[in-house]
Amino acid sequence: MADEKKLVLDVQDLGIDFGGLTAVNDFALQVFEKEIVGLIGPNGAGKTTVFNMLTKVYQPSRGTIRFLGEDTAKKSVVEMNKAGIARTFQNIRLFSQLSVLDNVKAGFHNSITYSPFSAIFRLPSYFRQERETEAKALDLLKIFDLQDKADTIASNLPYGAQRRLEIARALATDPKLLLLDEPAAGMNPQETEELMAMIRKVRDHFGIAILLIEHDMRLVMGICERITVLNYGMLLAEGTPAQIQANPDVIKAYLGE
Amino acid sequence: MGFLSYLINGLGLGSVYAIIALGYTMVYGIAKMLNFAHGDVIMVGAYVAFFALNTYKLPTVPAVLLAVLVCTVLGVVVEKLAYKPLRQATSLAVLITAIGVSYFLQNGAQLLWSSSPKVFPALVGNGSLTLGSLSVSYVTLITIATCILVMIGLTLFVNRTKTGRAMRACSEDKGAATLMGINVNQIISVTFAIGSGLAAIAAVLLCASYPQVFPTLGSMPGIKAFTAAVFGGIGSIPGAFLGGLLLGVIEIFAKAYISTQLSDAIVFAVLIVVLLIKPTGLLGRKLSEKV
Amino acid sequence: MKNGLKKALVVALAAAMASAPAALADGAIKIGGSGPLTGGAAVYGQAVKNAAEIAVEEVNALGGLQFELQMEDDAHDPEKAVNAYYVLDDMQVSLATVTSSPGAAVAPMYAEDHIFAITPSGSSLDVIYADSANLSGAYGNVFQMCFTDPNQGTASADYIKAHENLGSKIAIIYKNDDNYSTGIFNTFKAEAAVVGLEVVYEGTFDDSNASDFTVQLGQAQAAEADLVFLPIYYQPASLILQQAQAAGYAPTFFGVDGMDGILTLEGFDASLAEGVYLLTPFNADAEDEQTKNFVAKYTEKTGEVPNQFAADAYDCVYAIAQACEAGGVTADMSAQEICDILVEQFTTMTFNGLTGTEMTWAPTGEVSKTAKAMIIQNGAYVGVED
Amino acid sequence: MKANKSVFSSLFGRQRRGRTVSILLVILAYIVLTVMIRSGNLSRLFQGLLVPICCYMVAAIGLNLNVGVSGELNLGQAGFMSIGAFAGICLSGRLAPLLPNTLLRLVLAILLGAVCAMIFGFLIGIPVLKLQGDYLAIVTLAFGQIIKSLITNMYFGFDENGFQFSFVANTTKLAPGGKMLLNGPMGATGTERIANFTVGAVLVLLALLVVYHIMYSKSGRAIMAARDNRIAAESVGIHVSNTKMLAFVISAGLAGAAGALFGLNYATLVPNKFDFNTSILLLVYVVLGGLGNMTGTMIATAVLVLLPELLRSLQDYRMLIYAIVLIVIMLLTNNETLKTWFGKLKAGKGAAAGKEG
Repeated sequence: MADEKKLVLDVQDLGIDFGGLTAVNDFALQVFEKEIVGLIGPNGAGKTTVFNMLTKVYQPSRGTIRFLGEDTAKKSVVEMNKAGIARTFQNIRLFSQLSVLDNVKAGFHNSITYSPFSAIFRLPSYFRQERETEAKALDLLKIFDLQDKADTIASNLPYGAQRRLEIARALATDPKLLLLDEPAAGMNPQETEELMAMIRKVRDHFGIAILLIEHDMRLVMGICERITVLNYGMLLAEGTPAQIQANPDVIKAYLGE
Repeated sequence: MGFLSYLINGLGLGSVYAIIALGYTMVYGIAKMLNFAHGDVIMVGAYVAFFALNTYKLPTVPAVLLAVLVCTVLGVVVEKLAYKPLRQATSLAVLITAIGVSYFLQNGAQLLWSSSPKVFPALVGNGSLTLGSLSVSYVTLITIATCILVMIGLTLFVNRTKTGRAMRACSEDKGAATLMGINVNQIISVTFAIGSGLAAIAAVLLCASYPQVFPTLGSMPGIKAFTAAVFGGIGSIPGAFLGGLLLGVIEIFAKAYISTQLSDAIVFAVLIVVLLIKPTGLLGRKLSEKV
Repeated sequence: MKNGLKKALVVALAAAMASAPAALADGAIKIGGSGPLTGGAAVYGQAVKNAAEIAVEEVNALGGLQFELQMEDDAHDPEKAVNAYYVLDDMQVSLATVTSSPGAAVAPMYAEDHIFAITPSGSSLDVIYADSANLSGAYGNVFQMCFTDPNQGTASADYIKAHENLGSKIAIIYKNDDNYSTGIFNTFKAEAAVVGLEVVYEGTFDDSNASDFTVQLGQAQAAEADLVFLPIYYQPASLILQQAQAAGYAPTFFGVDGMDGILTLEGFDASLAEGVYLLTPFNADAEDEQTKNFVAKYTEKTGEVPNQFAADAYDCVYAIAQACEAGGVTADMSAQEICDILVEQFTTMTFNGLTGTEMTWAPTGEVSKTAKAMIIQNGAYVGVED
Repeated sequence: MKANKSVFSSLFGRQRRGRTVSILLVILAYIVLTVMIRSGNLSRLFQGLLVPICCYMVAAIGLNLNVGVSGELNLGQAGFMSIGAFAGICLSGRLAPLLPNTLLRLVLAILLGAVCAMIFGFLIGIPVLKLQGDYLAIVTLAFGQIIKSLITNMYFGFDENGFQFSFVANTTKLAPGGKMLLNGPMGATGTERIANFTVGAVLVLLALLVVYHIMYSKSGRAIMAARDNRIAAESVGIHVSNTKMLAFVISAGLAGAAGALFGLNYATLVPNKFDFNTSILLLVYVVLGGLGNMTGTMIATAVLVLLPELLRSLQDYRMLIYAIVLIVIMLLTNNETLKTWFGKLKAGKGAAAGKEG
C-alpha cells in the first residue's frame, strides 16, 4: 500500500553496544512519506535508544541509516536535524528559561541567515528576518494552541502544554520526519484524544512523516498506519495495527507469558 | 641532584597537595560546591599548630590533634552559617560565599595574628636520609608516609563504615539517599568536618616542609590542590591522591628540566592537555546524561 | 526581589558620591602615604605605618613642629594606590608608597599636583623617573629613603668581586614576578659581566611557587656554586636557608636589604642564617641610642622587632621634620609651597638617621648613603670591616 | 517558583525594557556625574574611580554573557583583560611619538585590545569549549594563570632600530632614547595616562549594546538554548560549540577592551594585577548582579568597587567588613523567605499596575 510512496527513512541492521552489552541489534525500519508509524515495545526494549541513534545522540555500532536516500553514517546530531529529522524527548527537554516564543524561534535557528555582525549592528537583514521568524513562530504556536502563552517562561507551562511546545519547536526546524518520544505520557484521556487529532493535523498540514514511541495503545492503534514492535533490542514484529494486535509474539511479549 | 631526588621531592610536595585536594574533592563530591575557603582553613590550622607548639609548648601529637579539632569545628561552623542556608541556591552563589569566607578568614587572621610571617618549629629536625648520592629529608619521607596513611584510612572509612557508605550514596544521588533514610544535611556536615580535619593535617605537613605561617598561606596551595583535584577527577578520592602527587612531581620536574620561570605555566598546560584527553580528569567518572 | 536590592544599591551609590570635605587639624602638617596594610604584602605596609606613627609621636612630643599622619591601604596594587592618593586629598607632604609598583603609579600624580613625596622603601627607578630606561624625566619632587634597585645590584656585585674569599662561582635565585627582585638581579648580572664575576646558575620563583626551592638549590649545588646571591625578601630567603641545610648544601649566602628582618622572624632558628652576608643600611641590633630607642618603642607598640622598612619610614618622618624646620615650613602653607621648600632642602641638606649617616639626595630624588656589609654571627649582625 | 526565575523572566519577557533601562541608566549616570564634576561636587576619589569602574563594568558585562547567558563558568576573565591591557599600552606607547591625538590613540588601543583578546579568546576557546562544567572552569583558570605567567616573562620595547623582543631572559637592550613597552614583571611603566571617563562611559554603552543585541538575536537564543539544554539545542540544529564560542569570544573581546582602557588609566601596570583574584572579583560582580542581568551587573560592579573605598575609615578592619558584607549579601539575596516575600510584593504591584509578567 505504501509502495508508490517515497521512502523517507530506511534503517537496516542497526545495532548498538554499551560497554559490551548489546542494547539494540539487527533493527530494521522503513518510514514512507506522510506516514505515521508507531514504535512500540515493553519498557527497556530499546525504543528511545533507536531514536537516539536515528538522531545520532548515540553513534550506532552497526548498520545503516539512510534518510531521503542518503547515507547518514558521518552525520552529527546537528547535521541530522539539518537533513530533516526533528524529535521530541521522553523527559521533556525545553529551553526552560526561555519564553515559549523564544523556544520556537530557537527552532528556526537554521532558517535565519543573518550573521552575529548584522545582529550587533542591527542591519536591515536582522529586522526583516526577525519579523519573519516572529510571524512564523506565532503561526506555529497558534496550531498548538499556545499563542496566548507566547511570553510565558517555558518551565512555567503546564505539562501538556510543554509537550505541545516541544512538538512545535521540533516542527520549526522544518523536518521531513518527526520523531515523537511518548507524546501522550502523563496526559489524561481527553488530552490524549486532542493530541491524536493534533498529530494527524500536523502530518496533513506539514506533509511530513511521523515516527512515534508510545505506550498508550489507544493512541498507537488509533493513528498509526504501521507499527514496529521492539523487544529486548530486537525487531519482534512489523505490520498494520490489526496485524500487530493479532500477532501472538507481540501479545506474549506484552503479557510476559 | 638527580632524577630520583627530584622525584622524591616532587612526591613530597605532591603529598601535601594530595591531602588538601582530598578535602576539596570530598566536599565537591557530596555538596557539589567548590569550597574556595578550604585553603584558608589550612591557614587557620597552621596558626593553631604554631601556637600550640611554639607558645604553649605542646608536644607534636597533641598539637596536631588540637589543630585538627579546631579546623573540624571551624569547617562545620562555616558550613552551618555560610553554606547551609544556600543549599537551594545556585552553585555559583555558594562559590561566591566561599570566596567571602576566604577573605574573611584571611583578614581575620591578619588582625588577630599580624601579617608578619612566623616560623613554624621543626618537628623532626632538619636532617636527611642519605643513600649513596641520594639525600632525602626526613620531613619529605614523613609527608609521603602520612599522605599514604591518610589515603588508606579515608578509603577504608568511605568503603567500610556506615557513614562512609552514606557519603557515597549522597554523592551518587542525594534524592535517593534521602528516600533511603540518610540524613543528607548531617552527611554534608560530616564531610566538611573530615575535609577540614584533613586540612589541619595538611597544614602541619605543609609547614613542616615549608616552615612559615602567614595569613595568605593557604591561597596558593589551595589553588594548586584544587587543580590537583580536577586533574585526578573531582569527586574521586583516589583521583585527588593521584592528581596531587602528579601535580607535585610535574611542578618539580618542570622547574628542574624546563624552566623555573615558566613552571607554573607548564603545570597548567599539562592540566589542560590531560583534560582534553580525559575530559573528566584521570580517574573521574564520565559525565553522561540520560537522554 | 531584584528591585528591592537595586534600590538599596542605588542609595548606597548615591551616598558614595557626595564629596567628603577634608577636616584639617589645627597647626599640624598633614603627612599622607599609602602601603599594603592588607593582603600578602601587608607586612611591609604595617611596618612602615607603625614606624612612621612612632616617629610622628616623637616629633610632636618635642613640641615644635606638629605632624598628623594618615596612612591608607593600597594592598600593593597600583590601582588602589591611586585611589588612596585621592583619599589623601588634603595631605601637605607625603610618604608616597611603601612598595614600588604602586609608587610608580602615583609618582606622576605627585609631580602633577606638586606635592613633596619621599618613599621609605619604593626602591624601583620607576618611582623617581618617568622614563627609567633612559634615566630621564625625573619627577624632581619624589625622593627615596632606600637604595635604588640598580644601586644595590651594582654594589653587591662590586662587593663580591672585591672580596674573592666569599666565593667565585655565583648562583642567583630571584623572584621573577617581583619588581624589586628582578631589578636588582638585572643590574647585578650586568655589573657581574663588567667586573668579571662568574654566574653559574640563575633560578627563579614566583608567587605561586614561593615555598619549594629544592630544585633551585639542587641545581645551584650541581653547578658547584659556592656563593648564592639572594636579591629577595627575607621570608622566602628563610625557606631557602632551611632547605639548603636540609639538602646539606652550605655555600655563602649573600643578601641585600630585603634580607634584613630574617633574624626577627618569630620562631626563626638563627643558626640557619649563620654566616649569611647582607648589604643593608639598617641593623636592629645596633648599639647606638637612636636605634635602641626606636627598636624599644617599636617592640613595645607591635610586639615585633622592626625591619628595614620600619627604619626607612622612621627616617623619612625625621628627614621631613629636619627639612621643614630648616625651611621654615608651617602648617598653613599649601602643599605646593611646602613642596618647593622641601625639594630645595632635601637637595642641599645632610641627614643622619637609623639607616645611614651623612645622607644626601640628588636632584633626581635618589639617596646617597652607604650600604653596610653585615655578616650574621651568633644570631646577630656584625659589621664587616673593609 | 516564579521568584526563582525572576532574573530570567525580566530578561526575556520584557527584553527591550531591560536594554532600555540599562542604557538610560548609563546615560543618566554619565550626565549627572559630568555635571557634578563640572560643578566641583564630586570628590577626587570618586572622580578617580570612574574609569576603573567603567572598565570593570565592561569586563563584567562580558563575563556575564559568558557565565550568565551562555552558562559556562569562566575563572580566567582577568587573563583577557591582561592581554587587552598590555596590547593597548604597547600600541599607545609605540604610537605616542607619531600620533599626538590622545583620543584617537585611546580608541585605537581599545580596538587593538579587543581584537587581541578576541583572537586569544578564540584560540583558547577551542580546547576550553570541548569541556563541560567545572572542568571547563578550571581550564579557564589555567589559561588565566598561563597568560599571567607568559606576560610576566615578556620583554618588549622599541628604539630607532625597530621592535625588540625577548622572552624569559631579558636580553632586550635598547639604544638610547628607546622605550621599554613591556618590562617583564615590572609590566608597563611610564605609561601616558590617556583614558577618560567619557570614553569609559561610551565603552560601557557599547558593551551593553553588543551584549543585548547578541542576546536578542538568533545567536543569543542559540546561546541560551544551549545553556538550558545542550542536547535539545543540538536536536533543533544549533551548533552548540559554535554558539558557545561566539559568547566566549565576545566576552573576551569586551574584557580586552576594558583592559586597554584600564591600562591607559595608570602610569604603571604590572602583570600580577590580572591574577586569579581579579577573575574572581569579576565573577563576584556578575553573580551578585544577577546571572544574565546586565543592569544588575553594572550596579554590583559600581557598589563593590566603591565599597572598600567607603570602608577606608574602618582602617585595618575594612577588608574584614567587606568580606562580611559580601557573605551577608549572598545569604540575603538567596534567602528563600525573602525571595518569596519580594516575589509576593512584586506580584501585588504587578496586579495593581494592571497586567504584567
